[in-house]
Amino acid sequence: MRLSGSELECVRGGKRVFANIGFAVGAGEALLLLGPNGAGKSSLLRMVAGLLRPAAGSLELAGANCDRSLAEQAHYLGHLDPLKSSLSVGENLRFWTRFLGGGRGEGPDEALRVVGLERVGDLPAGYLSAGQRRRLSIARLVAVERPIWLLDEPASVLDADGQALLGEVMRRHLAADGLILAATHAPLGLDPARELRLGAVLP
Amino acid sequence: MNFGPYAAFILAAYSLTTAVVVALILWVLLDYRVQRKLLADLEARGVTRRSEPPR
Amino acid sequence: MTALAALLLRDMRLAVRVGGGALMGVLFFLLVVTMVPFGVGPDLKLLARIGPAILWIGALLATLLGLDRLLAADHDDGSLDLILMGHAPLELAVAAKALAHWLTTGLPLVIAAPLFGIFLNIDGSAIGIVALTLLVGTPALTFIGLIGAALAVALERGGLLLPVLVLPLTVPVLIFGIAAGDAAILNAAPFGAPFLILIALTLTSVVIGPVAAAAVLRHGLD
Amino acid sequence: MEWIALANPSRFLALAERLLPWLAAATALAFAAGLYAAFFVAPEDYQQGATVRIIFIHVPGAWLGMLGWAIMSVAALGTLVWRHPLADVALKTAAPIGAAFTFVCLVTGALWGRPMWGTYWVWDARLTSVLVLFLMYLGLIALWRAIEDPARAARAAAVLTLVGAVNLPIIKFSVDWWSTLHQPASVFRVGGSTIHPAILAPLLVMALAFTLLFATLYVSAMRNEILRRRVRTLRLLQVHAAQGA
Repeated sequence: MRLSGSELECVRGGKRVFANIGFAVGAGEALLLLGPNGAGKSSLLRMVAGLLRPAAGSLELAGANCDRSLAEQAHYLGHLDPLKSSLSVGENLRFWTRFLGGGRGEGPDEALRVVGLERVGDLPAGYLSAGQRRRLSIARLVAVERPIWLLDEPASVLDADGQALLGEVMRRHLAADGLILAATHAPLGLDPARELRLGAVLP
Repeated sequence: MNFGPYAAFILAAYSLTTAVVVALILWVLLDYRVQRKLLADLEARGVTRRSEPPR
Repeated sequence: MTALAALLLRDMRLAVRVGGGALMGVLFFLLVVTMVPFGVGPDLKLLARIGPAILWIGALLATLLGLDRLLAADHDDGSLDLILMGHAPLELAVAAKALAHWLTTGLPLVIAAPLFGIFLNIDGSAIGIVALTLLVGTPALTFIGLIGAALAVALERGGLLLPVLVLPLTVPVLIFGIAAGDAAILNAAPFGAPFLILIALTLTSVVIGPVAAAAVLRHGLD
Repeated sequence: MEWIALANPSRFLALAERLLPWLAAATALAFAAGLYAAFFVAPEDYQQGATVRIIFIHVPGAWLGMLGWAIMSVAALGTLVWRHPLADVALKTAAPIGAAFTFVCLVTGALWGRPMWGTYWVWDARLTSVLVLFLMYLGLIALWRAIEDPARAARAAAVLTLVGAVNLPIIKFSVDWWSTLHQPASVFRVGGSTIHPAILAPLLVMALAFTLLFATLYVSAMRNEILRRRVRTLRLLQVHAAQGA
C-alpha cells in the first residue's frame, strides 16, 4: 500500500495556503507534517481525508482494495472529539464502531481497555475530562481497523501517560503495515518518521 | 347514591384522576428504587464521598 | 445497512435523552394551538372551521423548531466529518437523520393532534382525518426542512435563515394538507384529490430533500 | 418554616424517612373520609344532578396546581435570595407534581363541562387560566429536561418561576377580560359563597386529602432528587478517579 499526493494546492477564503505540495507514504511508514500555525497542516490532512477539496493536484492510493474510496480507508482524528455528552462512553464508541466499522479491528470493549477507560464505560461522555475525551477518540482508531491514520496534533491535550499510550498505539499500527500522516508540534516518539515541512514563504 | 344520566362522565373523571395519582405514586417508588440501586452499585465499587455527608 | 441503522438509533436515543428535542416539538405545538384562540377569540364554531389550518401551521412550526440543529450539532462536534468518511452514502446518512427527527418530533405531533383538536372543538371523525393528513404530510415538512438544516451548516448564521428559506418550499404541502383537512370538516370539498397530491408531495420531498442536502454539504466543504 | 434547619440533605433524608409513613397513612385516611363524604353525604345538585360530584376532584386539583406554583416560588426565592442548598431540589420536584394536579383539574373540568356545555372544552375564563398555568409547568419541566447539569439549570428555573408567579394574576385578569369580551359569563358559576354547605364540607375534606397526597409525593420526590444528585456526584468522582488510572 502506498499513499501519494502530487502538486496539491489549497485555497481557503480566497487565500492560497500552500501550493504544489507532494508526498509519498508507504505501508509501515509515518510522515510528520511540521510547520508554524496556519501553514496548512490541518488543511492537508482534511484534504487527504476528503473533507476539503484541493484547488489543484491529486491524491493516489496504490495497492489497497480499490472498491473503497480513500476516505473510507482512513481514520481522521481532528482537534474536536466527536462525542455526544448525553450518550455513555460505551454507547459513543459502539456507535462509531458500527458506523465506520468494516468488521475487522479490536472492537469497542477491547479498545476501551487499551485506552484505560473500561471502568467508566457506562458513564455519560459529558463527564469526561479533555484528556479522557481524546483517549476515547484514540479508542475509535483501535476499535475499527483502517489502514490510513490522519492525526491532527493528536497529543495536544494528553498527559504523559496519554502520550505514552498514543505512541504505543501508533507503533502497533505501523507494525501492522499501517500508515500514519500526523501534524504535530510535540515529538510523537516515532523515530523512523520522515518529515514534510509546510509553511515555507510563498512567492 | 345513584349516578344519574351522566354516570359515564363521573366515572371517567374519577378513573382518570386515580390513574394520574397511581402514576405519580409508581413514578416516585420506582425512582426511589432505581436511585438506591445506583447508589449501592457506586458504593460497592468503592466510590465514596470525600466527606460524610456531602457539603 | 447496520451503519444507517446505527445512525438512526443514535439520533433517536439522543433526542429522547436529557438535552434532546423530542417532546419540545409537541409542547411548542400545544402552545401554538392554545395561543390562536386568544387572538381569534373563543368562538367554537370559528375555531372548528379554521381548526385544520391551526393544526397544520402548528405542526410546520414545531417541525422547523429543532431542524436547524439537526446537522449543525454534528458539524460542531466533528461528527459530520466522520459521517462523511463512513461507508454509507451521504444522501442515505442524512435521510436517516431526517427520519430519526421525524420519528421523535413529527410523529408525536400526529399522535397529539387529536387531543389538541379538542381545544379547537374539532369533533371525532374530522380530527381523525386531519391527523391522517398530518401523518402523511409531516414527513414532507421534515425532509424539505433537511435542506435548510444543511444550509445551516454551510453558512455561518444559517440557523436563522432556515425558516425563511424553507417555509416557501413547504407551501404546497400546507395547501394540500389543509385542503384535505377542510374536506373532512366541511365534507363538501373533495378529500381524495388533495390527499393523493399530499402523498405525492411527501414522496418527492423524501427523495429531493436528502439529495439536495447532501449536495449542499459536499459543496459547502470548507 | 423549618427550611433552614433542614439545611443539609442527610438530615432531610432522615426526617423524610420518619415522616413519610405518617404522611401516607394520613393521606389514605383523608381520602377514605373524603370519598365517603363525596359520594354518600353530599346531596345531588338541583341543577347539575350527580355531575356535581366531579367538583370534589376538579376544584382541589385547581387549588393544588396553584399551591404547587406558590411552593415553587418560595423555593425559587430560596435559590436566588437565601441560597438554601435544598431550594433547587424543592423547586425541581414540585413541578411535575403540580403539573399532574393541574392536569387532573383540566381533565375533570372537560369531563364535567361535556354534559353542561355540550363540548369537552370551552374557553371559559377559569379553565383557560388553569390551561396557561399547565403550559407554564410544562415549560419549566422542559427547561430541566434541556440542561443536564442541575446547578446550571437552578438559577434559570428559579428566575422563570418567580416571573411566572408575578404573571399569574395578570394572566388571570386578562383571560377573564378576554372571555367576557367574547362570551356571556359561563352558564354555571361555582363561586365560593354560592356553594351549598352540604357540598362544601366534603369538598374541604377532599381538598385536605389532596393536599396531604401532594405533601407525601413531594417529600418522597425530594428524597429521590437528593439521591439522584448524590449519584451524579459519585459518578463524577468515579470519572475523576479513572483519570488517575
